[in-house]
Amino acid sequence: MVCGAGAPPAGILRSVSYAVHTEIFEGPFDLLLHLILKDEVDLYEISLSGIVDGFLAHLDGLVVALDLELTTEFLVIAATLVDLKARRLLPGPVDVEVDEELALFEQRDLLLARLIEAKTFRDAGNAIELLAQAASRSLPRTAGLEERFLALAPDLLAGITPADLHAAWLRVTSPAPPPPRVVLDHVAPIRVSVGEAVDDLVARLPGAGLMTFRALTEGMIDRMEVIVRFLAVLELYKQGLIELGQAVTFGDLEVSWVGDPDSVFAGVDSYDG
Amino acid sequence: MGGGVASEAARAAEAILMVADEPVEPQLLAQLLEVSPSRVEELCDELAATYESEDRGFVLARVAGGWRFQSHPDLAPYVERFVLDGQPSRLSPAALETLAIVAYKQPVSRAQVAVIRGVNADAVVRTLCQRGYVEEVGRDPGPGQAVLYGTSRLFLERLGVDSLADLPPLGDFVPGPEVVEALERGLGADDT
Amino acid sequence: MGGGVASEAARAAEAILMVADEPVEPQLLAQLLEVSPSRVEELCDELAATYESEDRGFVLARVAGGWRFQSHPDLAPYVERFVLDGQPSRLSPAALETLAIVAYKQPVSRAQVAVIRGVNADAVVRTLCQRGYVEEVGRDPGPGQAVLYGTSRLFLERLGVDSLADLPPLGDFVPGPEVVEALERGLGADDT
Repeated sequence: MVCGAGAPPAGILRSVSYAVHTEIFEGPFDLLLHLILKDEVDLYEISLSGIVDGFLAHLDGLVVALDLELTTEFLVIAATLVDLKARRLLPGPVDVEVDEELALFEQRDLLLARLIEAKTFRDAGNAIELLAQAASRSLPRTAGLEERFLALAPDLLAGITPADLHAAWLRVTSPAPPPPRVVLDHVAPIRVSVGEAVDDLVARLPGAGLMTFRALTEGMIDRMEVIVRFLAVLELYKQGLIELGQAVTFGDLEVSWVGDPDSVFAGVDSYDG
Repeated sequence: MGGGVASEAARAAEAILMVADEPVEPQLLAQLLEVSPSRVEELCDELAATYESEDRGFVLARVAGGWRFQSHPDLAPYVERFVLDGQPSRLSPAALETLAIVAYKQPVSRAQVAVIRGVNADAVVRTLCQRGYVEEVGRDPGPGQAVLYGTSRLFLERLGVDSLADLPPLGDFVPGPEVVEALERGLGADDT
Repeated sequence: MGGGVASEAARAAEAILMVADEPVEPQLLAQLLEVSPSRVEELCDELAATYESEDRGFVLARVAGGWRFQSHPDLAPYVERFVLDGQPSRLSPAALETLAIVAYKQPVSRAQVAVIRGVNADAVVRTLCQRGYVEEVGRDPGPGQAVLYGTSRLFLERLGVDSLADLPPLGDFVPGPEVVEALERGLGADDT
């Protein structure tokens, strides 16, 4: 799980270990619910940045064997969270695009609605288990017919031949028809990974002075690529390797390298999308 | 138990229920006993009340749309010692959540379950089918004709409820204002 | 019913006998109830007398060295009607598939049948056992010691063949990976 050679300094290692790594979450809502509602925390101590950090940290932990669908769902939610966080960090005069702002609020409300739905069904599932547990204290009578009535019972095999039995066997064991495939050949594959983006930044930033995020994403067309690049920037910031600044509200995000040039970056693996 | 006819019908109901291996629907009992279904309900209610007042070790219960004999829940410790097979193993939280979605949203496709849960639901739905709690109940008429799932009779039996209407309403589980507030706050919804 | 201890033991006996599929030996009951075998005989005699004096539709009978609940002989006409009218008269396609799996894959556990069919098969296997087409042939040596089933002599007779070798050969069954895994694991419970 460590990119690069040699043991990273202890300080960096510590900064990338999170409690959430120890739990396995069934999907992004599960994780997000946990982060927001854990320990029944005081409502007013919940911080969006804490949640975003936890979410991103968990993303780091989810490196292997993730299916595309799941990773995408995580990424979309991470992007929404990061968007929300960025907006919150930078309050100020509203000369932003109103459409953009509205779209963001819509996304947040959608996320909120889905979280409430996820929590509802999780609690309903717990209630179902309680019902089942209570019911399991009683067992049903299943003894069935007494022998003297069995002779009366219709012969269920009447009219059934060995060939019928064989046909039933073939029916149940023949492979199911292949699921319909969506042909994606015409869609250009997206190949981005936070790990690669981090590697690229680590190569470019030291000695480059102040760079804008805009410059770092120049030439990128795909929205996912920009998101991943942003996640990589946050990752480096989290590890204290870069400083972030912004001269004016909603101005360009400025990135500068402050890390020890020799420090080995630890922590991000690829999630190829 | 009253005299004559009522008694004969009640006794016949007891005899039939004793040899049945799943809940017997009142309509079938009515047909076999040659009384009305509502009379069957009365008879069974009376029998159940009698066993209870006599403090019997078994009960007559209304489960999954029918009547069945079952052991009294008080005596679970004895019955568990007797039954070797053991109880079916518990469902994972993911399976329970999926089961709840199917129970309350049926008929529902795997894709719809996946949207609510945010993760692919194929494996969990397959497990629930193998356990017999969930079954195919139809096909979506729209394009793709997705398989639609619903809960089974076994599901009702395992929960000890008579019908889906006896499940607690879903509204009971919608998070209260404090949780919603926490979620809103968690997503920074307060500073709009 | 008497008070205190006797009552608890009697109730526990009723609960166990209600869920038992076979006559229960007094020695086993004595062990489960933590009373002496002779006390068990007394308890069961008392229960049987109570049911008789209350004119119940069922009796507690001493059969094949054990005690069991059964329908009252008086009510046989009703039970016969139930057998003729209330039970399926032919195997459903699902039941036939289950029977085919047991026939071709024996010895096989219920969980393995469920994996191959993709749905729970417990009720069907139980019915096939009660009708004598399928029987227990052993226990899985692995953890859980699942009961293994095979087909019976009656099955061969009713199908009109001399031995399993006379069934049409299997052909090429290419099971999916989850089926192979389940069969190899021997299968206790499978959770997702």
